[in-house]
Amino acid sequence: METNNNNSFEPKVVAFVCNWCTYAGADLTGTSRIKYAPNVKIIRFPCTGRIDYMLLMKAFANGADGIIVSGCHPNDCHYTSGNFHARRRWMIFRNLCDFIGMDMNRVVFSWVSAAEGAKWAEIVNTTVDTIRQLGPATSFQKLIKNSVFEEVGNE
Amino acid sequence: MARIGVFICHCGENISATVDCEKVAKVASEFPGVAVSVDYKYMCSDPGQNLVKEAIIEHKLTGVVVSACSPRMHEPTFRNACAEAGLNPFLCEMANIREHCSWVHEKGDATTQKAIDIVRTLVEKVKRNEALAPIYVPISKTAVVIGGGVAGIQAALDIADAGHKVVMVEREPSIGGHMSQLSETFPTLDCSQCILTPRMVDVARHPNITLYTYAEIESVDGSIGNFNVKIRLKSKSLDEKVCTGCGACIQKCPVKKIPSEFEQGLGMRTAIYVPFPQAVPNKPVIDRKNCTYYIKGKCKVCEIVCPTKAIRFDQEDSFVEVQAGALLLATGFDVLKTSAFPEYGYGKYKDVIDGLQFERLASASGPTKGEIRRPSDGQIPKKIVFIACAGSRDPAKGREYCSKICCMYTAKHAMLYKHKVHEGTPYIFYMDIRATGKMYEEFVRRAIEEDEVKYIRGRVSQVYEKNGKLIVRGVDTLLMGQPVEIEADMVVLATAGIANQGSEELAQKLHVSYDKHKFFSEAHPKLKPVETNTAGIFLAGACQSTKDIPETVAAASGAAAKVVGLFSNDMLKRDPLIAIVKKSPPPVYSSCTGCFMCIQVCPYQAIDKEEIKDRNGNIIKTISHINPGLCQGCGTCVAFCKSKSIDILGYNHDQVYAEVSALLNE
Amino acid sequence: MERKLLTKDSYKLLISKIISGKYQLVAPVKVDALVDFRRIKSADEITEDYIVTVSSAKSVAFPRNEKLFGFEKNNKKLEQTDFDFDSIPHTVLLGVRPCDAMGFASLTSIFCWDSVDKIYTTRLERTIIIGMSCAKADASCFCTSVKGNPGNTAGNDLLLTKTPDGDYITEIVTEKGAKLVAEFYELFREDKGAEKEPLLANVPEVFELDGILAKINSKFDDEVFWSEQAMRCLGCGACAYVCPTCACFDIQDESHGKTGQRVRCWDSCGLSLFTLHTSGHNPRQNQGQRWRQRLMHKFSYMPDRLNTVGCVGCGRCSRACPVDMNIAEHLKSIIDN
Amino acid sequence: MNNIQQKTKELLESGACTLIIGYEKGTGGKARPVFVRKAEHAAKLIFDESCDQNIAGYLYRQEIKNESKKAIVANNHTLKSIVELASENQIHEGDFMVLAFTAEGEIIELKSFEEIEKHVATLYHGLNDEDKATMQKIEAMTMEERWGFWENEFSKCIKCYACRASCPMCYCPTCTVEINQPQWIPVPSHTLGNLEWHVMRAMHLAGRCITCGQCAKSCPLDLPIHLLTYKVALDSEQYFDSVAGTSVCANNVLATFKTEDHENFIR
Repeated sequence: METNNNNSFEPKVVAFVCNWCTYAGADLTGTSRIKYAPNVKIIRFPCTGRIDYMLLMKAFANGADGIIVSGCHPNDCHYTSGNFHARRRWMIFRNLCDFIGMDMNRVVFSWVSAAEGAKWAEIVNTTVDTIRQLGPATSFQKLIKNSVFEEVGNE
Repeated sequence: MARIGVFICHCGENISATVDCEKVAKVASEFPGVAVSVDYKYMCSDPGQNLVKEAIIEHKLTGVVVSACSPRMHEPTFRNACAEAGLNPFLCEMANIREHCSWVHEKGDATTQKAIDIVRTLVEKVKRNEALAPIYVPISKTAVVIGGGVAGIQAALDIADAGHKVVMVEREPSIGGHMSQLSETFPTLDCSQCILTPRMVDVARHPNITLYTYAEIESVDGSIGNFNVKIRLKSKSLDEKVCTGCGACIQKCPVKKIPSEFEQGLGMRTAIYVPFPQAVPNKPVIDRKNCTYYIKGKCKVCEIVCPTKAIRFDQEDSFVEVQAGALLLATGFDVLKTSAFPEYGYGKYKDVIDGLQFERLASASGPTKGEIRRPSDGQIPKKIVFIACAGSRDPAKGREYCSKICCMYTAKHAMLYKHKVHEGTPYIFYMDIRATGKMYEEFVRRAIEEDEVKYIRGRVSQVYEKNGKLIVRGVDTLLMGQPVEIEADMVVLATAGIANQGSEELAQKLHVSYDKHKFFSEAHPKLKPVETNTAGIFLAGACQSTKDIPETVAAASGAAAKVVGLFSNDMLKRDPLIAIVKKSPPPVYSSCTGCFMCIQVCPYQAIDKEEIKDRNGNIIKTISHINPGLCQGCGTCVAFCKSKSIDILGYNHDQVYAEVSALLNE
Repeated sequence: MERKLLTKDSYKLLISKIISGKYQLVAPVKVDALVDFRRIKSADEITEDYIVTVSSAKSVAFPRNEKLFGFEKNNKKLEQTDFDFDSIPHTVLLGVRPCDAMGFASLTSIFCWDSVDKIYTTRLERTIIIGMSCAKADASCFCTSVKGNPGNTAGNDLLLTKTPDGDYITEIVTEKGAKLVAEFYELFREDKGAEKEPLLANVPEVFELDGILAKINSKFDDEVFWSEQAMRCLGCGACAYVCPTCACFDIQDESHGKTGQRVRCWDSCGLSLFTLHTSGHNPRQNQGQRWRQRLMHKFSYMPDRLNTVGCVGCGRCSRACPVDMNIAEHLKSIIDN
Repeated sequence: MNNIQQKTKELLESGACTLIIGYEKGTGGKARPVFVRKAEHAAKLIFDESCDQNIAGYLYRQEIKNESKKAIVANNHTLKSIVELASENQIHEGDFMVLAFTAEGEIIELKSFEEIEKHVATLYHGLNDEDKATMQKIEAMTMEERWGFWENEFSKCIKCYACRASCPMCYCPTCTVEINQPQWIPVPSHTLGNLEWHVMRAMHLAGRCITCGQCAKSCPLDLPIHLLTYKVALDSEQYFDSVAGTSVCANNVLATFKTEDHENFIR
C-alpha cells in the first residue's frame, strides 16, 4: 500500500448510523458546538440492524476511504435487539473482509448513544486521522478505475 | 421524471455563518431532477413554509428536500407544510446541514461542500421516496386480563371503568391472588383482606367484566387490536348457575384432610371447597384428585346434600373464545419453595417456615385465627429468627436478583409478632436493608426503635434442632464477623420471589419474551415498562419482576392506561415505515423462498407465514408475511434477508443504495 | 498451402520480436493448475502443456466486458464519449487450437449478420492468429464430429505443428499470416516437407453431424426428451462463457455519480434470467427448454440462418460443466433416440 | 458398488421408488449425477470415492419435487446439506428416501431427519488437510499479500455462477445478483463486481456452509472461493458455536444473538 505523503488528501468517510442513538448523538455534538472534521457524512438508518453489509461494500466501491458504523449501546436499542443482530453480522463480515485483505482499520464500529455528543466527535476525528495516515483506499480505487477494461491481455 | 424542490435554510446565521447557503442552492439547482432550489433566512417561519408550499404548487414538485436542521427538530413541521400543499408528507426529507454540518465545522469550502454533498444525497433519496399513508388496524375493544391478583383486579377495574369490556381469566377457583393471603400490609399495617375484598367483589359485579375462574389460556393468535384468545374453563364439577354457594356440600364432604393451598399447608380443606371464605366467586369446585367419588367411584355426598342439585360429576372442560384488542398479563409470582436451603432445615423442621406461611399465621382469618403459634406444637414462640435474602441475591444457589419485597415484609413480620407476643424477641438476619419506598425507611426504623426488633447484619450458616429448639448459627458482620448463635422457637425464611409456575409456557403461547428467570420482559426497561415486545400485550405486577403492592397497583393502572389509550380509537394508527415482503408476478410470486429465518430475527414476532394459493385454493408456495400491526420498522429482517425479499418503507434498498452512491460521487 | 519451418530457437526469437514490436502477444500460460490465455512479456511464460485452454480465444475479439461508450451528465446535459477504436491493440494470438480458430467464423457470422459490429470486426482484424495443431486430445474432444480436425487450418492465419525434434511446421493460411512471416522472414526456413498427419492427435468421431442436422428440428417439441437431458444441468453459464462460439451478450450501464459507461458483457442462455420478461413470464421456464435452446441454436438455427454450425467440438463446455453435461454425448442421443 | 445397484434395483422393481438420484460414471471416468427411473438402469449407479459431488440441491428442484417416490444416494456432504436444507424449510421429512453409507461402505437407509442427524454426528466436520494448509497460508500473509492473492483470483472470475448453481444452499428463486433495482452486483465480470459477489455469497452462507467445497470444485477457473465460505463457517463455529448441517432445528448464526457476544472490535 502506498502511503500518502500528500497533505491535500482529504479522506472520504461515510457514516452509517442508527436513528435513535448515534444520529441523535451527532445532533447533540451539533447543539454542543463541538467541532470535528468535515470529512464524515452521515446516512441515517432506523437501526443498526437495518445496515446491510453490502452497503459497506458499496461505499468502498464508490470510492470511500473509510466507514463508520455506529448505533446504540447493547441493551439500549430502540428495537431491543437490532444492535445485537448487527454486532454478530459485523463480526463475521469484518473477519471475512480481513481475510480477503481489506484494511479493516478503515472500518470503525462504535456505539454512540444519544447522550454521547463528545464521543461522536472523538470517533469522527480519530477515524479521519487514522485514514489520513493510511492514505486513500487505493486498493479499491484501482478496481474502480479498471472496473470495465479488464480483458484478456490486461491482466 | 422527478421534480424536486430544494430549500436551503440559513437558520438566521446558524447555518449561513459557516455554510455558503447561496452556493449550496445554486449547485443544488443543477442536480438532475431538481426543479427549484432556493435559500431563505428562516425556512421554518411562516413565510419560509409558504415558500415551500408555493413551490410545490407552482413547480408541481414530486419531492421536497428541506436543507436545514435535524429531522428530529423540524421534520414534522415541513411534512405538515407539504401535506397542506397537497404533497404526500413522506415525500419530504430533511437534509441536516445544521447539527451535522454548520455547527460542527469551521467556515470554509469544505463545510459548504459537505452541505452540498448532504443535499445531493437527500435529493437522490427523495427521488425514490414513495407516497405513504398511515396504517390503520381495527380494534376489538375487549381486554383479556390474565391473572386475578391485585394487579389483574386493578387493571380490570380501571379498563372496565373506562367503559371497555374486560375478560378476566384466573387459574385458581377464586380471584385475589397472593394479596388475599396476606395479613397486614406495610407500611401502614392495614388489613390486606379489608382493602382487597371489596375490589374483588367489584370485579365480580362489574357489568363490563366477565370473570372466568378455574380457567387457563389455551391458545392465542392474532395481533394487536385483534387477538383471538381461546380460554379453557376447567370443569368445576358444578353448575355455577344453579349453585347458591350455601356451603352445605363443604360441610358434609368426608375428605377433610387436604392441605389447603390458600393456607400454605398450615390448614386443611375438603375435596369440594372454596379456597377461603371471602372467595370470589364464592362457589365451590371439586378437587378431582382428592375426591373420593373420582378416586373410588362412589360417595356423592355433596350431590345428595346439595339443595339445588348443582353438582355435575360428568362435567367436562369447556372452551370460550374471545376476540380481544389487548392482552394484559398479571400472572404474579411465586415464592421459592424448594429444598433450596437444606442448611436452614426448610422442609425438614416444621417450625422453619416461609414468609407467606407466616402471613397466614398472622392473619385473623388464618389457621390460628391470627395468633402466632408454631406449626409443630401450637406453642407461642418466644424467639423468632427471620432470615432475609433466603435465595435472593445469591447467584450460587438461588437467584442473583434482589426480590425487593422481603426487607419490608420481614420488618412487618417482626413487628406483627412483637405486637401479638409482647414478650417475644424477633431477630432478623439481613444483608442490607432496602427500604426505598414512601414511608418505608420510617417503617423499618419503627421496627427497630419502637418494637425492638433485633437486626443482625450477617448471614446464617446453619439451622438445626436441639432439645426442641432451633439453633440458628450465623455471624454478625458489624461485630467483625463474630459468630452468633440463637436458640429460636421458630425460623421464618424470606424466600426469594420467583416467576410463577407456567409463566414460560404462557410466554410461548403469547410470543412475549421472558428473561432467564422466566419473568416476562418489558419492551423497554425505561420507556416501555408495561409493554411487552409484542404489540398489544401489556404487563402488570409481579409477573415482570417481584413488586410490592403499591408498585404492582401502579403498574396495573399504567398498563390499564395503555389499554384504554389503545381503545380510545376505533382504528389503530401506525407509522407506515414498516417492512414488507415483496411480491412479484407469477410464476415466482415472491422472491421469498420461505426459509423463515426472518421469523427468528424479528424482535416483535411480526413475521408469520402466508400461503399463496391458486384460484382453486391449492397452495403454490408459503412465504413470509409481515404483520403491519406489529412491525415497528427496525429493518433487521431487511438486512438479514438473503434474497432481499424484504424491504422497508422509508429506508428501502433503492433509497439507501442511492444515498451511498450520491454521497460519494458528484 | 505454403509451408515454412520454424525451428525451436527461432520460434522463441519470433516471440521475443513480436513482444518487443508493435504487437501485444497473447498466449497460453500456466495459471496455477490451469492453462489460459494471457498477455505475455516473455517467451518463458508460454506453456505447451495443454489440450485446450480453459477459456476460448474469443475474448480477443469479444471480450467479456466491452465498454461501448462513456457518458457524463453535466449541468443536466449529457455528453457522450464514443468508442475509441485507436485503443484496440494490434495483437498476435499464439497457441490457438484449430477448434478455437474455427470458432471465429461462427462469431463473425453472428456479429456481421445483418449489420456489422465494428468493434468486434476491428478487434479481429487487428489480431493475427497463430494456431497450434493438437498432438493430444482427451475424452471431451470431438472436433472431428463437427467437420474439424486437430490440424485444421481454417480460421488461423498461421498454423504451427510441432515436430518430434521440437521445430514447428508453419502453414501460411492467410494474407495476414503471410505478412507476418514476411515481417520476420529471417526466422523462417524452408519447409522440409515432413508429414503433418502422424503428428496430430487422434480424435474419434462421436456422432455423424449430418444426422444431427437432419433430425434435431424434429425433436423440438419433445419436452420429455429435453427435460431428461437437462435433468442434471444446474443452469449456470459456465458452458457458454468458455465456448468459442457463444456470442450472447447483455448490455449494461454502469455509472458512478455523473459519469458512466455502457458495457457489453457476456450472457448465457443457460441462465434462467436470460429470457425473463418484466412481466414475470419466462418463455423458457425450465432448464430443459434452456438446454434445448443451446443445442438448437448451435445445430439448427445457426446452420439454417448463418450457414454455419455453432460448435467446433473443443469440448470446453463439457470440461467446464460442474455436472458433466457432455454435449457430444447428448447430441449423439438425438440420433440414437 | 454392487449393493447400491442391488438395493436401488429392488426399490425400483418393488415400486417403492420411481426415481433414484445418484451417481454414474461420466466423461473420462469421473462421477456425475444421474437420475434412474427404471430397474434395468440401476446398474448405471455407482458409489465410490469419486462420488464427492454434493447433490442435495436436486431435492428442491421443481421437476424433482413433483416426483412422488424418490430416493437420493447421499454422500456425507449431501447428508449435511439435507440437514441444513431441512432446518431452512426447503425440504421436508418423508418427501424422499435417503440412502447413505456406513464407514465400512455398507448401504443404509436413513428413515428420518433424526437418523440423518445422528449419522451426520458421526462424520468429520472439519476441513481437509489441503484446505487447512491453504487457509493457514492465506492467514499468514500480510494484508497486502492477501489482497493481492484475492484480487488475482477475483480478476479471473467470469461470473458464470457455477458456484451458485452447484451450492445446495443457494436455493433462492431470485438471487440478489438478479435484482437490478438497485443493481447490487454489477452484471459485467470485472474484479470489483466479482469481489462484491464473492463477499456477498460468503456472507449469505454464514452459518449455512457445510464446507463441502462444491463451489470451488464447480468453478471452471478453479478459484479457491470455497475458502471464503469456509472462513465464515470457521468463524461461526469459533465465535458463535454454530456448525451448519448438524441439526434440523438449529437457528441460523446470524438470526440469533447472545447479549454477551464478542464486541472487542467495537469502540
